[in-house]
Amino acid sequence: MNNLVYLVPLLPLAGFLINGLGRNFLSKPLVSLIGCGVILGSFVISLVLFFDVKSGHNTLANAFEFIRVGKLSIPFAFQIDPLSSLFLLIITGVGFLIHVYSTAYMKEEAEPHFARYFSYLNLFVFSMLLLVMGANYVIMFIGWEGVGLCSYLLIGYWFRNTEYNNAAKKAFVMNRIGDLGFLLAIFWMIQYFGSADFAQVFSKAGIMPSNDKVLVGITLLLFVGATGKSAQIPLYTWLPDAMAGPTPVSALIHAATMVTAGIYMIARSNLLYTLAPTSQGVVAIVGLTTAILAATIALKQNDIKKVLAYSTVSQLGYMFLGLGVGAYTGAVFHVMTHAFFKALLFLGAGSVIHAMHHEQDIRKMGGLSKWLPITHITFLLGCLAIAGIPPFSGFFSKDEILNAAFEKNPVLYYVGLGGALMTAYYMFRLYAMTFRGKFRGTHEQEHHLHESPAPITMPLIVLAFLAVVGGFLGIPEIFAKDAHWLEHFLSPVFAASTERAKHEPMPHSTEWTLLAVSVVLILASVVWAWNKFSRYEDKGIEETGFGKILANKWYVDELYDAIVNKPLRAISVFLNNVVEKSAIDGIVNGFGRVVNYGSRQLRLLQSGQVGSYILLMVIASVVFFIIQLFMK
Amino acid sequence: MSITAVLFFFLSALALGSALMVIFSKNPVHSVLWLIATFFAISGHYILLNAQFLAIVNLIVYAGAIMVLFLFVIMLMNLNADTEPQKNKWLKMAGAVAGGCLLLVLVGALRDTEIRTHAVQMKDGNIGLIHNLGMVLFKEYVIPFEISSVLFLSAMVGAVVIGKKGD
Amino acid sequence: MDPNNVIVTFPELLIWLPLAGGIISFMLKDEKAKSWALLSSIITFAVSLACLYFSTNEWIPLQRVSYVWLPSLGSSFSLQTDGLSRLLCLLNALAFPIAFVATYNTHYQKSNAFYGLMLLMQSGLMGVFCTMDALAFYFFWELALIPAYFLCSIWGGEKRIAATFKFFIYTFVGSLFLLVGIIYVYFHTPNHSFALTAFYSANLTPAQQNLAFWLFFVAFAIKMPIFPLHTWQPDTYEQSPTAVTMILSGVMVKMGIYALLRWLLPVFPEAVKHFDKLIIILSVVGMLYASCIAIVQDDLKRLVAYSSIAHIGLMSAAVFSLNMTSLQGVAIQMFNHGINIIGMWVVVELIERQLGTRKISALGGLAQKAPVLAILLVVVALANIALPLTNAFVGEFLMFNGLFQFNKWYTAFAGLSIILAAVYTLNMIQRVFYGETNAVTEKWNSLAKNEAIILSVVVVLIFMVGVFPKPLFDLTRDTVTSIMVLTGSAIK
Amino acid sequence: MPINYYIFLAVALFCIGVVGVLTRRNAIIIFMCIELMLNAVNLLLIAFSKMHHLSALALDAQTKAGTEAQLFVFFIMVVAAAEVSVGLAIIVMMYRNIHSVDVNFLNRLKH
Repeated sequence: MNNLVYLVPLLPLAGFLINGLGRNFLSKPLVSLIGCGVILGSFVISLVLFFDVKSGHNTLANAFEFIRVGKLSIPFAFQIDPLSSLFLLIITGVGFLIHVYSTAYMKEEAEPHFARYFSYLNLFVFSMLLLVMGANYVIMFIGWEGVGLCSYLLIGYWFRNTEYNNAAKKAFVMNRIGDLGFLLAIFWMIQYFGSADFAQVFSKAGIMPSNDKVLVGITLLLFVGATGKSAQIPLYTWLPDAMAGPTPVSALIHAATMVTAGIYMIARSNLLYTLAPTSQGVVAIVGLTTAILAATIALKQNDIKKVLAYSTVSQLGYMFLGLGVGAYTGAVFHVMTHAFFKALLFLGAGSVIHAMHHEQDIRKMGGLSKWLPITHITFLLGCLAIAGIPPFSGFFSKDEILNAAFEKNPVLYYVGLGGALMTAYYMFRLYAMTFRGKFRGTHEQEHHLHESPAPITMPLIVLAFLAVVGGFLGIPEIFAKDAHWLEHFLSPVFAASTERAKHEPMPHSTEWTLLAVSVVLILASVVWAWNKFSRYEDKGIEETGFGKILANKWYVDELYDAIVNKPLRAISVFLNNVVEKSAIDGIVNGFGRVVNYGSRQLRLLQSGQVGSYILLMVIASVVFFIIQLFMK
Repeated sequence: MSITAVLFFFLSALALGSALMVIFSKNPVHSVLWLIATFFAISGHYILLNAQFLAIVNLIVYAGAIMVLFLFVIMLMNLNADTEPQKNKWLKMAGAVAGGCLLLVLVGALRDTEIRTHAVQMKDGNIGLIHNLGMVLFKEYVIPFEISSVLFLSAMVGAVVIGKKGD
Repeated sequence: MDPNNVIVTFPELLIWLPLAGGIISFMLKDEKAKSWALLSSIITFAVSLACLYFSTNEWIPLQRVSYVWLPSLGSSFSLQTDGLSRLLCLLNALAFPIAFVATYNTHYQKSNAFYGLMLLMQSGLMGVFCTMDALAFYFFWELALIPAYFLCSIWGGEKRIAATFKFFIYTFVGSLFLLVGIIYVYFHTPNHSFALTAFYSANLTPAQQNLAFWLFFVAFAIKMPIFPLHTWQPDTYEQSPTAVTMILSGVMVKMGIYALLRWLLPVFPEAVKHFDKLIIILSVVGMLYASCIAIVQDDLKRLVAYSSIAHIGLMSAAVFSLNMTSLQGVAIQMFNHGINIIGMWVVVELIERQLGTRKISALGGLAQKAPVLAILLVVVALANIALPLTNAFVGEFLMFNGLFQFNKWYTAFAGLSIILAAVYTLNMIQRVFYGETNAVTEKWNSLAKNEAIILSVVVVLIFMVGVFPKPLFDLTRDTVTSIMVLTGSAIK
Repeated sequence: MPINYYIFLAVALFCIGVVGVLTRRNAIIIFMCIELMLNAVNLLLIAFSKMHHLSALALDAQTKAGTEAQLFVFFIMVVAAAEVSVGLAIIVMMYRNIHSVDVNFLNRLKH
């Protein structure tokens, strides 16, 4: 089994190398074949591994020793357990679909760039696999930074555009801020537990008292890392900007996989968090706040991808809420369903953008259902899923998180529900403005409207299917006893946590009530949005008042600019011009100047006149005589 | 007071007085003449110390040859009292003070030396005779003596080269 | 081959070969000097590889030699290599061929003298890394410095004289301190000897240690350089010919760090303990300071120079954290930093030679004209900001880790520099390579074969060490352990 | 006569020479003052030689001790003669070039 484990990441790496090195020689079909083929290979192996894990057999593969210093040993080791095998499937499965999709979506690119794109994509999958397969935090960190790099490369894929480059840079830098937190957490673990191995850390942490200062510190730092990668407050602003990348990239990296790395990390460290309720509380509150904040912004966005981006931020917030209230399974469940429907929505949006010739403003769309039937149906299914309408997948996962939140604190539930209502509203606003009503674009665009080719629609259909049925992996207990397959599957990973955080299950009556209330409210919100925006006319009215604040994303970017960017630049300029040039160099040159001045003054003694020399000589000998003879 | 003591003090006074006149006379020619007087006084001291040979050499070489050379040069240049510009007054003072200080310091330092009461042999003694000196000079010091002739030769060549006009 | 019956030992070869090569180069004709220097440096490189290979116990006689030099002073010309020395000799031997190949297309006036001086410098550097005698150490320290001075002042840029002057005064003042320090410690050694082991057993009271510590430290700190003694560095790097800059930053600054490890920590353990906080704070401040300044630099060379200062700051902080992890990190980071920064200089050199400018603001869109260069630079730049699986990650990870064991808060602040590093590096990549081309970058021709090869070598090294750093660990472990033992046991 | 008297006399002559060198600007006078200083030293040497001779006589009636000092004086005179010839040649040349024997004009050392 070990050799198979190595193959999973090595295949995409091979794809990256072949496509990257051969980008000038390989033809587009060949590049597509290699790019997709390696991912498919990984997927197949992942399936094998998955069934292996399902039969209760975890794998720990130790490739080679990476770092060994004194007692500290960090092997390059991979671990396949239920959690990672599930993520493997999501990454390679959704990844494969998106690779296939990309072959059509990117076909207008020149050949070297086409190969470059696929090599980046393969490299991304490789890094992401490292991230989830690593058997210690260091390997996870390697993947963690690797995906950040790929995200940077892919956002800035069209590197001639300065704005895209800025977005890419922003993404990387913000991720790095998070990475610093992660890194410090690793150092702390190494210092305290003497290892970064999951097994060792957890076994040593398991015997520590709850809310120990060290654990709280470590978990908070880990969470800082998670906020960077998973776009949570305060580091979320890079994700909407990251939409500058090609749409499949947004689907793969900025919706389905990379941004869920933070959730994976916390789910992986669930024991630490369970033992540090303070940090859990922070996670829950930050997650919920992000969910609400992003949802409000999404209400007023007009760029199809921006809406989806804020929706992603918001959904990630829900996942963190789930983690924060101890619903680890729920969070992972939501990661999975979210990967399905958000990838679907992004790819659908990509299909629309493709058809509209790179028009992304939904005010210029409308009535597209006529021309894009498959896209339309699958997109609708995706919207239903994300809105949380039964029996689509989003309903089950979101419900699980919200229920857990209710158990923890009803306030969390109500606020969360409010966010869910907004989600339903803005998703159907998006849907209605895009596919319903009259077409608002130019005639030329209308003329060229057409359904996308099969490589684009096929992934849509597959994902739509998954988005519809994905929820049945985790049917709550009230519907059927012991039907929550996912909980069962993941139970070994979360066993230690569930043991420590035992709680009475909610009475079924309460659960039914909550369910009914939420479904009714969400339906109402869906209908409202549908009605309101199906007849949308683009009147070119500027938003005013509160709407304007929302449309401008609460001015968070401007705020960051004012409190971080500008001061940093000002400080740098100050240091460079004043401290470096005047102060430090000034002191250094000052020494030189003093010596110079002193020498010039001393030089006056050297009058060149013999008389004065002799005079000095006599005086000096007098002085020496005095010293020698009288000063004993 | 013995005759030697009288002679000693007389010669000392003569030497110091003439030396002072050397540096104070305005006219270089007078300086030269006073310097010759000083040399005579010093030669007298040599005789008092039974260094008869050196006394004669001093007179012949210094007072005779060298000072004549000086006189020659001065007269050749036609220098007189007016030609020498006055030095800065302060510098002059400083020079005098420095010299005085040197004197004071040296005298102060040497006043208490342990050999200060050692007597110096006067009147008699024969090591200063030409015979004695010659025996030592031409036996033990013959090589330095010969080398000093080389020195003279080179000095002569040097003087000629330096004094050659032009180029 | 019988190791006990050797004619010449490795450290001797490593020192004499470049020296001979340099002297021969002076005598050669202009056009031949370039190839000769390359050949000579490659031979040296081969020797250094052999030196690595024949390093097991049975070959010890090949790694150690001692001549009577100045017996009356208790100084012998004793050379010996251990893991750390061998690693740095390898770096030194590797850096010169890289520098020569990378600048092969640049023609220097009076190139026989240029390459001769370069090889002399290599010889001096080798000596610094191999010698086990304080007087010889000082001798080689200066031997490495003086050619650098001439190289910069004769072949440098416009303001070379001012820059060189600054460089010389700084390093010279440092050297004088060092000399005084060496003599001071010498008089406190048990039987007045300059041998390293004698220095390790010098009888110094804590107060004396504190004094002598600063004499040594100032010299090393200037060389590294540590904030606020760094201002010679950007000027010198900017003005020197790039081949020289490569050596200065790639190898010569390692002299300072190496000297800290070899000549400072074990000699003054108590003083090190006494001043560690102060120096770590200085280093951390320097890291942030240099990173901030790098953000606003418009000259590529200055940017790289300041980024180097930031990296060196981390190394010095790690040295003074004084634990196994941090020292091990420093040991391998010395090698990695050398490789990476040489890679950066190669790119800068290429850009400057082809486009005639180093101004970041004047460039742009180069990725379209020079995709291969862009890829190679991105890899090197990412290694420079210590992305995982590149070589610098391993070193920086360990150094930060060690620093963390020393103090959490210092590490958190020092960690800010990795964010700033990302900012200035990405800014640079973006403004040089991305965006649209302009009149300047349109002039780009193509990447010459030798340049592409040399950059590829750098990139391969970056990944090799980054993925599989074990050989470097194995090489340096013993040295690091012995330094820890020497320093640690003295403290107790 | 105690040696002290000779020492003081010689020192006084020497210092007069020094003062002369310091206060006068005429190169020839300065030169003469130097000669004066030399003579002061000569005098002292001879005085010491005789002192030495006297103390040596106590041990050996036939002693020649003190002869060397007188020979030294002899050599000093020899050197002085050579020195004067060259020195005066220099002064003559200087006078030819700048028509003055004022040492203050000779400040080329400054440049």
